[in-house]
Formats: sequence, C-alpha cells, structure tokens
Amino acid sequence: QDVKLGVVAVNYNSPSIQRQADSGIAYAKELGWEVELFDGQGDQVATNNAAMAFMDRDFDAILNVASANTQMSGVIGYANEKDVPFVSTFSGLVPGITADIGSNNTADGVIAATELAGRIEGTGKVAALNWNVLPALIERERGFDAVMAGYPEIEVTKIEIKVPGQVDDAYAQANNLLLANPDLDAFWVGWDELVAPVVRAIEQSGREADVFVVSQDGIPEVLELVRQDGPAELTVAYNVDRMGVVAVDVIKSTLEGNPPPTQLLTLKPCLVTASSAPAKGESLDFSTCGLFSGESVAGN
Amino acid sequence: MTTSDTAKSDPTPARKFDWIDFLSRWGTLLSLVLLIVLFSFGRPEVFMTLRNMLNILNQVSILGMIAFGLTICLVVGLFDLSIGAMATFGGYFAARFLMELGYESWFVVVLVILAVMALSALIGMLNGALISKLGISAIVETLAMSFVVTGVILGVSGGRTVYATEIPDAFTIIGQGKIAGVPNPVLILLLLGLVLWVFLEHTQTGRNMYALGGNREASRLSGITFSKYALIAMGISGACAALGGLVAGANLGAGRPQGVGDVYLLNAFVAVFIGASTLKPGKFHILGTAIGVLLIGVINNGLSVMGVQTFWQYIVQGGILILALISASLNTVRRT
Amino acid sequence: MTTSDTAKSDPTPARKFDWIDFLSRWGTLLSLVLLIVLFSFGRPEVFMTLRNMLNILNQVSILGMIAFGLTICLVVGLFDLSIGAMATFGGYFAARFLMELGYESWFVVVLVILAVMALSALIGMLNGALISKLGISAIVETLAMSFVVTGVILGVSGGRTVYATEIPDAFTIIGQGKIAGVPNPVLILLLLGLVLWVFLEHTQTGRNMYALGGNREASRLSGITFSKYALIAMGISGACAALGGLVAGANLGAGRPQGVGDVYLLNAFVAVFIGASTLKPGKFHILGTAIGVLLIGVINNGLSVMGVQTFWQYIVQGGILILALISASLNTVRRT
Amino acid sequence: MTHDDQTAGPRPGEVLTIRGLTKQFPGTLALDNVGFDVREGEIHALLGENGAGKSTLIKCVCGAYAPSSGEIRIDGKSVDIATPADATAAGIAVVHQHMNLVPTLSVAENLHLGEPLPRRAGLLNWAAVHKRARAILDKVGVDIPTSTPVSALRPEQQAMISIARAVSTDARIIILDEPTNALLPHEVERLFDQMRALAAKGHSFLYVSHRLSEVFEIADRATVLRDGRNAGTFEGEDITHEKIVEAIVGRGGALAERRLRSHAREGRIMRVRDLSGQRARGITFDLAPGEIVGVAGLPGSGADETLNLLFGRSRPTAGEVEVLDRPIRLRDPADAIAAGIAYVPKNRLTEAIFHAESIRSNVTLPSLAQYLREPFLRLVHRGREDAAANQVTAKMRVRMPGIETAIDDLSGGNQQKVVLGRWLSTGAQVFLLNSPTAAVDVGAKKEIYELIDELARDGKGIVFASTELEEYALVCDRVFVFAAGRVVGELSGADVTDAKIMTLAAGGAIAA
Ligand SMILES: Nc1ncnc2c1ncn2[C@@H]1O[C@H](COP(=O)(O)OP(=O)(O)OP(=O)(O)O)[C@@H](O)[C@H]1O
Ligand SMILES: Nc1ncnc2c1ncn2[C@@H]1O[C@H](COP(=O)(O)OP(=O)(O)OP(=O)(O)O)[C@@H](O)[C@H]1O
Ligand SMILES: [Mg+2]
Ligand SMILES: [Mg+2]
Repeated sequence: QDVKLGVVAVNYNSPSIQRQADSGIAYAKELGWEVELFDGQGDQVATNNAAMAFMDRDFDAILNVASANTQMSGVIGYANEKDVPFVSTFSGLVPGITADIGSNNTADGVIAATELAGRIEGTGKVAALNWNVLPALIERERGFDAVMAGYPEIEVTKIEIKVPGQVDDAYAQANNLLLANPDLDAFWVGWDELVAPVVRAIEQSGREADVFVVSQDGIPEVLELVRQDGPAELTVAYNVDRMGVVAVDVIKSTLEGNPPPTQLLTLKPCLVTASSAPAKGESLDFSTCGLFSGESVAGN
Repeated sequence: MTTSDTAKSDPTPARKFDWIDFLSRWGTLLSLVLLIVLFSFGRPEVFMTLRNMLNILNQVSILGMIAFGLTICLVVGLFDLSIGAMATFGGYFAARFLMELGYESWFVVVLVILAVMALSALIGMLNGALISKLGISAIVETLAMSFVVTGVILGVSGGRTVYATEIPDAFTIIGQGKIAGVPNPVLILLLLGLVLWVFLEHTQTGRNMYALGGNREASRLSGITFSKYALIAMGISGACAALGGLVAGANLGAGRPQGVGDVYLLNAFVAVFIGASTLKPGKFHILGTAIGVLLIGVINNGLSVMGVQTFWQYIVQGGILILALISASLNTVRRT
Repeated sequence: MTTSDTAKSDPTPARKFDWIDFLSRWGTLLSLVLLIVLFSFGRPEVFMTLRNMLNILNQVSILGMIAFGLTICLVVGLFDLSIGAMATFGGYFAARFLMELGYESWFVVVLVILAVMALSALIGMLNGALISKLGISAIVETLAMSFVVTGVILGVSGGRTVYATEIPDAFTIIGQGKIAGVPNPVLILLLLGLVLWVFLEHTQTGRNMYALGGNREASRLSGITFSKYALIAMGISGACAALGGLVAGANLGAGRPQGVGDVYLLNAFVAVFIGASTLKPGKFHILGTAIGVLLIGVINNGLSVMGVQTFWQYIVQGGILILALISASLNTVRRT
Repeated sequence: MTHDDQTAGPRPGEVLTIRGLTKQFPGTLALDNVGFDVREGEIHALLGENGAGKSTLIKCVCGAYAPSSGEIRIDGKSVDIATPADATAAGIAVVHQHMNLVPTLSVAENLHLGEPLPRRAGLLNWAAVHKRARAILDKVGVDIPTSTPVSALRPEQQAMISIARAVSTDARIIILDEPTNALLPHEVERLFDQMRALAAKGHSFLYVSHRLSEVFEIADRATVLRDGRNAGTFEGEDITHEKIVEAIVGRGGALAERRLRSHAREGRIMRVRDLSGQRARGITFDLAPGEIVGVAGLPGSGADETLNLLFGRSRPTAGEVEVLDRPIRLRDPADAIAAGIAYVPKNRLTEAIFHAESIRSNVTLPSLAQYLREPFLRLVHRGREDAAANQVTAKMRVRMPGIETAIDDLSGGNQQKVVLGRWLSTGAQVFLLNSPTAAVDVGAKKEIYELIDELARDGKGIVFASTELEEYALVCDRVFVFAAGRVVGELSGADVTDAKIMTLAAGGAIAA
C-alpha cells in the first residue's frame, strides 16, 4: 500500500543513531514506503515541530530515532489525536506511544556491573563515569547502583562527565582518578564513547594489567578494543541495526491493525568479551552471542 | 567680492542605477526570495503550503526570540555569549519551580514565568553592570557568566530532567497550543518582535541605545549614560533568551538542565549579523534579524523537505552567510 | 593683573606602593599560585607530584596549542571562531588520510601532518583574505566558515569515526609517546609556544602584527599592509587549531568527525583573555595565554583531584575568569 | 620676505611634480585636475578650506588612496605609487592629519613603524632599536624614555613623536598635514628650526596648516586649493594675508572682527567656587548672563580640564557649582545637562558626531525627552521631533539637502553647526565650547563666531576655550589663563591679546 513514514532524529550525525535510522529507512523503502527524514541537528524543539509537520502533512506513521520520548509529550499527544502510530527506538517508555524498541537499560547496567564485581572478587575500588542527563544513562547507573549495593566491600567514586567535550573530559578525569587512586581496580562507564579515552588513560599510566573498563552500547570501536584484550574488558552490546528494522515492522503490523502487545519491546543485548568479540571487520552475530559470561566461557 | 555659484548645485546628478548599493541593501532579502522560489519549484506540493510556512515559523520561533534579544545588546555594541546558558536557565527553572509548587493553575504559571524572566533579566543586568562599571570585555564576561550559570543549573538539578508529568498543562500549552491555527510560539515571537521593534525604533530608550552603539563617547557627552543602557540591554537579552528557553521547555514538556540553549547560540549570532547586512547595512535592527532568522529557517526546512543531506545544510548556511556578508560589505569596500 | 607662581610642583610625588597596578598585573598569576597552594594542602600526596604536574600539562596541551594560535589573530585584532571546526578538521582528516593511504611509516605520517596543517593554514588564509579584502566582520566570517567546514567533515565522514586500529602507530605515538618522561603533546606545546613567542616578540612580522592590532589605520599609512598580516595570522590560527585537533586525535587514537573542537573553542577564548589580563594588561601575548591555559588546567585538575563535584568546576572557572577580568580592569577604571 | 633669497639663485629642480590629479569619491569630486610642483629644498605650504582636498591630495601622493587619474613625478620621472610602502621607497615621508601612531606600542617602535627594524642573528636587536630611537628624539629635542608606550604620552608629545619620525628619515620629500594643531608654541618653533635646517640640506617640505601666521613665517611658496581645484600658487611678495585668504575662500574680507561689545548683563547664571579635579585646582568665578568667559592655557594646563569638570566629564574632587542659584552635583555629563549646561567637545569626529545617522538624530538626541508622547514608554513623537530639527537647523543656518541627510555628508563647518545646534533645544543656559571652530575653514569660522555672539545676546553664559590664541580676542569678554592646573591670571577688555595670554600661560608676569 502507499504508506508515508516520517522519521525524526534529534542528531542524525551520531553514528549509532544513524545506523538505527538508516536500517529502518532501508527496510521501509524495501516495503515500498515513502520515507522522509528530518535531522534536528541537536535541536529537540525543531525535531518535535518536524514530527508535528509530518502529521499535518498526513503521514501515516512517525518513527522517532533516539530522542527522549519524555521530551515529545506534545508530539505523542498529537499522534494519538490523529491516530498515527508513534514508534521510537531507544527513546524510553512514556504513556501514549505505540511502542519503543530498545533495551532494558537497567538490566544492562546490572549485567555490566555484575561482571565487574565478579572480576574484582567483590572487593576493591571502582570509578563510575557517567552523564546523568540522558534517561537511558540514568537507568544504566541505576542498575550499576543496585549491584554495588550488594557489595559493601567495593568503594565507588562517581564522576559526572562534562558534555559536550565528553571524550576529552573522560580522558582527563580518568587520568586524575588513576593518579589520585593508586589502588583503583576498575572503571564502569555509562556509554561506549567513554571507553577509548579511559583505556588510553589506563595504558598511559602503565596499569593495563590491574585496571579495566566495562561499558554498555557495543559500538564497533569498543568491540575492537575488547577484542584486543586490553583494559577494555567488556561491553553490553545492543543490536542497533535490528532496532530500526523491528520498529518499521511494528509500524507495519500496527497499520495492518495488529498493534504490539506491549509498548516496550526490548531486544536481546549481547555480552561482548575478548573471547566473544567478533573478528576484525566483522559485525556481532546477535543470534548466537551470549548474555552472561558463563555462556561464553562454556561456549569456548 | 566674487562668487561663483557652480559649487552648491545639484548634489546628486542623474546617476545610473546603483547596483552595488542595491545589492548591499536588498541582497539578503533577494536571496531569501530566491531560495523560496527554488524550494517551491522543487517541492511545490510541500514547501509552498500555508502549513509549511507556519511550520517554518514555528521551527524558528525560539531562535527568533533569542536573536531578537541579542539584537538589542548588539545595538548598544555589546556581545552576549551567555544567551545559550540563559535559555537553558529559563527552560529548566520554569519547569523546576512549577514542579516544586505543584499547582495546576494559569495564575501560578504566569507568575512563575514572570519570576523566571525577571531573574534572568537580573542576571543579564549583572552582566551589564560588570561590563559597564568595570569596563571589561562583554564577550569574555558573558562567557564567564555562562559557565557560572551552567554550573548552577547542573548543581541545582543534579542533572535530572523535569518531565511533562511533573509540569502543569497550563505551562506546556504555551509551547504546544495554537490560536486560530497559529502555533503559540509563533504568536509569542511576533509579539516580541513587534514590541522590541517599537522599543528600538520609536522610543527614546531605543534611540539612545543606537546612539551609544554608534559613538559611545559622543553619547556620554549628550547625557546618555552607558551603564544604564548596558544594564537595560543585557537585561532584555537575558530575559529574551530565558523566554526562548522557556517556550522550548513548554514545547518539549520538559525542563532540561543541559543542551537547550547551546544549539541556538551560534545561530542567533548568524541571524543577527545576516540582519545587519540587510536593508540598513551596518546596523542591527529587528526587521533585519527577523529576515536572518527566516533565512535560516527556510534553508533548513527547504533542504530537509527536498531530502538533501544534513551536512549540506551546514555548508549552504555557511555559504549564504558569507555571501550576505560580502554583499553587505560591497558598499563600504568600493569607497577606498 | 595678578600672577601666582605656585604651579610648578613635582608632578609625581613619592607614591605609596601601587596596589591596584600590582593587582592588575600580577593578580592572575597570584591566583594561579594561590590555587596551587590550596590544592597542595588539600591533597599533598597527589596534587604536588611531578606526575600530576606533567598530567596537568598534558591535559591542557591541546587547549594550549589552539589558544596560542588564537592569540596571534587576536594580536592583529581579529576574532577566529572557526578554531573549533578547524581542530575537528585537523584531527579527522589526518586520521582519514592515513587510513586511506594505509602506510605504516614515519615518512607518510609526517607528510600527512604537514599536508593537513597546510590545508588548514590555507582555509585560515581564506578567512583572512575574505575579512581583509572585503572588510567583513571576522567574528561572523569565521563563524560562517566553521559551518562550512563542519558540513564538509560530516559529508566526507558520513559521521563515522576513524578508529585507532585504522591509524598507523607512527601517528598515535605523537599523542601517546614520551621523551625523557615528558609526554609528547607537552613537548609540542612548549615548542609551539616558544616559536610563537619569538615570532610575536622578536620578529618584524610579529611586531607589525602588534602595530596593526594597536592602530590599523596608522599602520596602513606606515606601509604595513593589513591584508597580508590578516592572511598570516588567520593562517597560523587555523594551522595551530588543526595541530591541536591532530594531537588530540593522536592522543586518543581516533579521527572523530564531531565534538572535538567545540569545547576547546570557548576555553581557548577564556585562556587568551585571561592571558590579556596578565603581566601586560590589555595586550594579548603568548606568556599570558600560557598562564591562562595553566589556570584552567589547574582548576579542573585540582577540583577533580579534591573530589569536588563537576558543576563546581564550571562555577569556579567562571568565577575566576570574572575575577581575573575585574583585576585587570582596575587599572583602567580608576583612570577616568 | 627674507627667505625669498634662498629660493632664488640657481633654479632648483622640481622634486615632486603633480599633474592633473583627480580623485572621485562616490558623490564627491575631492580633487579635480590639480597640478603643482615642489622644488628641492623648499618649504611649500598647501592651503585651503576644510574639505578643499588637501588631505586627499596627500593621501593620493603617499599611496593611501588610488587617484582616479593624474600623474605624480619624482625628479621628473613618472612614478606609480600604489601603496604607502611605495611612497616610502620613493623617498616620501608623511605626518598625516590623524592616526599616525600605535598607542599600544612603545615610542621606539612607533619611531620605526613600517620600517625594517635592526636585526641580529635573524631576530630583532632591541638595543639597536632603542639606540636609534634615542638618537631620533635627541635630534628634535624630545626628552621621553623610548620604552614608554605612546598611550601614556600627552597629545603634544605624541605629535612630536609623529613629526620626529618623518623628519628623521632621509626622505627627500616630507609631507606634514596640520602637524602643529597639538603643539606648544616653543615646540612649533623647534619644528620650524628643524624644517629650515633640513630644507637647507636639500629636503623638500609640503606643509598643510590652517594657521596662516605659521605659513607666513615658514613657507617659501604656497599653493591654495579650493573645492578640489587649483586656486593659485603664491611666491615671495605675493604671499600676503589678503591674497591668500581671497584664494582660500574665493572672496575677500571674510575675517571676523575683534569683539567690541559685550552682551553681559546684571546677575549671575553660574557660580563656581574652588572647583578641583585631577588636573585643575581651585577654579573660582561667576558667570553673568550674556557673558563670554575664556579659559586659556597651554595643553595640559587645566583650561580644557575646567570645561571637563564643569560638564562632569572629569570627576570633580572638590568645590561647588551652582547654575541659576541651584547647587548641582557633577558626577556625569547627564547631571550637567539636567542642570542646563551644554558642551561642545574639541574633536568633532570622535566625540560629537553620530556617524551614519541623520542630521535630525544628531540634532535631537540630547533633547529627545521633550518630544515624547508620554513619559512612561517614552515613545517619541516624530512630528514634534522633525519640527524641532527643522527649527534648529534653520536657526543655525546649516546648509543641507534636508534633515534626513546623513551627517557625514555635510562639510566640516556645517557639521559643527549641527553639533552646536543640538543644545539649543535642551534649554541650556550655560555653553561650554571647546575649540568650536577647530578644523573649520575661514568662512564657517565667521559664521560660528556670529552664532556664539547670538547665544550671548540671548542671555546664555558661555565658557570658551580654543587652541588658537587669536580667537580669545575675537570672542571673549574676559579670559582666565591657566598654568599647571591653576588660574595664573585674568585678562579682560583690551588686555585680551594673544601676546598677554601667552606670557601668562608660559609662566611670566605682566606688568599692570
Ligand atoms: N573617504 C572618503 N570618502 C568620501 N569622501 C571623502 C573621503 N575623504 C574625503 N572625502 C571628501 O573629499 C573632500 C576633501 O576632503 P579632505 O579631507 O581632503 O579635505 P582637507 O582639505 O584635508 O580638509 P581639512 O582642512 O578639514 O583637513 C571633502 O569633501 C571630503 O568630505
Ligand atoms: N563623506 C562624504 N560623502 C559624500 N559627500 C560628502 C562627504 N563629505 C562631504 N561631502 C560633500 O562634499 C561637499 C564639499 O564638502 P566641503 O567640506 O568641501 O564643504 P565646504 O564648502 O567646505 O563647506 P564649509 O564651508 O561649511 O566647510 C559638501 O557639499 C558635502 O555634502
Ligand atoms: Mg567650504
Ligand atoms: Mg585634511
């Protein structure tokens, strides 16, 4: 049929947002749909307005790629009014949306933190670097906190990273932490962009053997770092390419009269360690990878 | 006593049409029209609709409010780099106060908005006081202030966003509602533009501001105290930025502690300077700023409607700005 | 007819120590020393170690390179807002070229670095040409150029980062290696600072730049061509920004297409203006900039080592900047 | 004339020859087919009204402007001077009318501006730079440390630095555009001695000044421009006051006459007691309605400062000022204006004029409060504003196309009338005038004198200062003479002469 899909992304130039959008757009075009993309270039208000404009132009569905649904209440209300499916990827659950395709960030935070605690045997010193502004990052930290609450022997230092400038700030903060804490055991970082600078700082201080990093996201750069078996110990990887495809699928079935049974559709993440990391240049196979370290150990 | 009287005859002999002068005045407006025509041919069914026009206006409304405020302080000759932080400030604190108060009433919302704008005006006036009383560089002082404001917002918020469910609907309607089909932000923008236009062009305060911007020493000797007008101008700039951020917050239904204003900072400067190359080259004025804001809106909307990739939007916007500057400078250059 | 003759007394009586002048010259340096003492008492085992000192230097090295370049164009009286985009440009294209070439050799790395810096210098010179030949505002022209450059980087990269594994080690060593225990970025910073200091203070070109910055028309009439020096200054500024971005890229082993330079942009201005309030109030100079850069580095490192929350870092940095500006202005204010 | 003998004798060669020089600005033909020549070893005066084209001609000769057409020859050979550097290379040194120095740089660096500095091992040799600078300053007898920043110097010291730079070069042609405006009399004398000595060695001078007495003292020949065209070159016996003035203004007898009749009335419009500031102390006087009081003195003596203090431009440290028996506080010019004081600053272009604004705006700015529709929003009633602007410009006899014309398009004299006129509608009772005829030509000067006289006749009180001592006699009823920040004498009636003012100002006494 003749479906018009409006895709909005608050910052299309961010690589993982681009992958979510591109995979969804490619699939929609395969289905013969007409697709229009709007890039907010960081401007959430413009992004919202663009979504409204799509609906005003009688688009059949809205796909929101990774801009917090909590900041799109007006858009979601309007979509409900016009009976237009509103599906998002990685944008959080709020009332009124058709579905959000994402991951259980709290659970992912728990996985990474549990693996970390196990590796330092439940005792030691850990630094957590995060940016407590994005909802997904807050959820991950919530998972991390929940795990750490169970290990009174682990001392946690929390650092709020400056955004923008996160990469450089993470590098500086990691350096300072390593200097100020000779007994530091590990870093937990909120998202993968911070892994490379922290790894650099660890290598530079010559403590590759004692200090490691865990994270969540699974961007190619970090998969590669993990594979190299350096301080980047593991990351909880998301299937971003699949998110776009699933989102379009959900829109398709909703338009056909079969809305999804639940509003929060989580995809299986994947625990990537040195042993389970994909070979250079290859991408992660989400159908086979494990979710817990034991599986990958047993799998080898 | 001999007198030849050839000298003081017609000062402007019938000259040929002055292309350079024409271009320097009308070039920007012309390029705006040209772009509209271009996009209209490209996607006639989308671009040239009333809906899309309103959409463009809506897209630029927040940028417009911030840029209008910036125009005022540039008229006095002061740069304000704190507008980004002030926009975030306005959006966050309006939402935060409303959340803390927890009343769902028009009255409270209006009160909170006024309070936040007054607070922002005060911070702006503090900028103005520091700049004019101590004679320090406005660029750097406002930059420093923006660090302080950013820190305060982060400290107060703990990084946590205030969400729609915590904010009364009476507030969000400011950003999301419509009157007679026109989105509220557009109405606010038009109203603000009108008020500031009258203020700058037709009140004594505005005229004195232009005088200060033109020649500060001569103004002082005409009894116009710089510090007073610096205070007013920076206060207005701060309040307008906060208003912009506040409308953005109402539109999003969220009080975000970060990343609201930064997007608008540079574009506001671009818009105001494009404006100063329009109609009255070399002068900052509200109408010019409005044209600058529209130009940015049309470029972004048009290219996006045409399906052009984002990076082209950056390039085209930068390119057009350079062309606007060049056309505005033509008049000056040929004099030497 | 009356005449009195009391007039010709000593015009400069033996004055008391001039606190205000002292403060305006040495205030910034003093506050740097004070901060260091403070932090040393707070965490003596960490802060005042050679390793942490090198760490601070390493952390500010990139900011320092960019700020040094900016100093040059401010000396001539030109603002360069494109340094953020140029830093990103340098970091991305160095990594990208090396990835495309795929050779793992010193020679190729040096060649690519020179090529990228030459390219950036050319873009800077284009800025200089547009500004000086057409007489358009440097602030807006460089802002426009930064949009264009950002667009080009985004277009070429498609938003994709070039990773460490795709870059030869000979490149990353520039950012990651050490010589005699001193990190390479620090060495590069010191070298660049020395070269630019000699350039500004002890060469004819540098002095002519100061002359242009002091009075452009007088310099022109003395045969110092503005356009030539605008070209040189903006070229240096562009090249330094690219160098900074390039070292940042080498340090982190990544060619990032966005988010590299933006943070340095504002901080570089802060550093340079703090510098202009130091030792020689009102004058931009390399030594002052170095002090400004250090001050920023010490604040961030010290507060972070003391475990002070991040938002305080914003507030303290903004506050100190304002104080520095005030102290530098004291001398001027009392003159009126 | 005695120096005529020097130019006689073997006919000297023409060093600088100008032929058919034309410069067209948009809307203004600044130079129209100008031609004359400067001979070796002569001092050649270039004269003309404001806007006659003198500075434009100089800028064309030194490469700052590109002439529209015309030829410049040096030693008979046609040269192409496209940039100031070309002019320097051709042996031309210039002291421009404005903007000669870089205030942020040291005296030494300013003396070398645009020239290659001495080097050692590739880098600058600062010791040599300062040594050379010292030598240059010693030659013109200026005793200032060479490392002082120019911004710290007084105006007359700055002027001497500019001049020292030009005369220190081995340039064959030295062009001075109104160099004496800021100089003290003894410095003018020293400059002239220097010029004569250099001329004797074969250097040639092109010398611009509005002070005709200087011209009669120093010039061998004089070329007059009028409206951008040649209005004659005079030599020897022909250099007379009448002939030169006639050539300049294009009509005879334009000079103003000595002031004979005072308009001072009974009463007191302003009372000043013991007013003191940083650079002037203990000023005490009463000003009667219709009285014109002069304040005179060498630069920095406190005369200018008195006006600044009375207007709140400089902050008084002590003293009382009353206007119409009301005591006033002078923290800012706004206070003074509110009390009914008006002020015309010395430098029209930088301190008085709002560039690119209309004549209307320039006239009504300080009095806008009178044309408001209401006091709260302060909306301006445009009709009333226009009427006021028209009335003022008519009264001041401003020659203009209309009140919406940009002020920059007016000639200097007319701009000055606008500046004076803006105070007519503020209801000012006291007028502080600092060199109101500065850089204004002979014709406009006379009109401004008449306007000042009219103000006095209307009962306003006027305090007057000028850089040209002759003016005090033309304008003032009595004159206070300042030295080193204090009043050292008062002259009135027939005692007001330039000679007596000078004597007092220089610290001498006058026999009663
Ligand atoms: N840059 C310019 N653009 C347009 N017109 C100009 C420019 N410079 C000078 N003029 C005009 O050219 C004419 C000659 O000006 P010029 O400065 O040469 O006069 P002048 O003889 O030096 O006068 P003064 O005695 O006041 O110094 C005037 O009408 C002036 O307004
Ligand atoms: N910058 C300018 N641009 C355009 N026209 C100008 C400019 N400056 C002066 N003019 C015009 O050039 C003409 C000549 O100016 P000039 O200064 O020679 O007048 P003037 O006859 O000397 O007047 P006055 O006797 O009052 O000094 C004036 O009519 C003026 O309108
Ligand atoms: Mg005239
Ligand atoms: Mg002149």
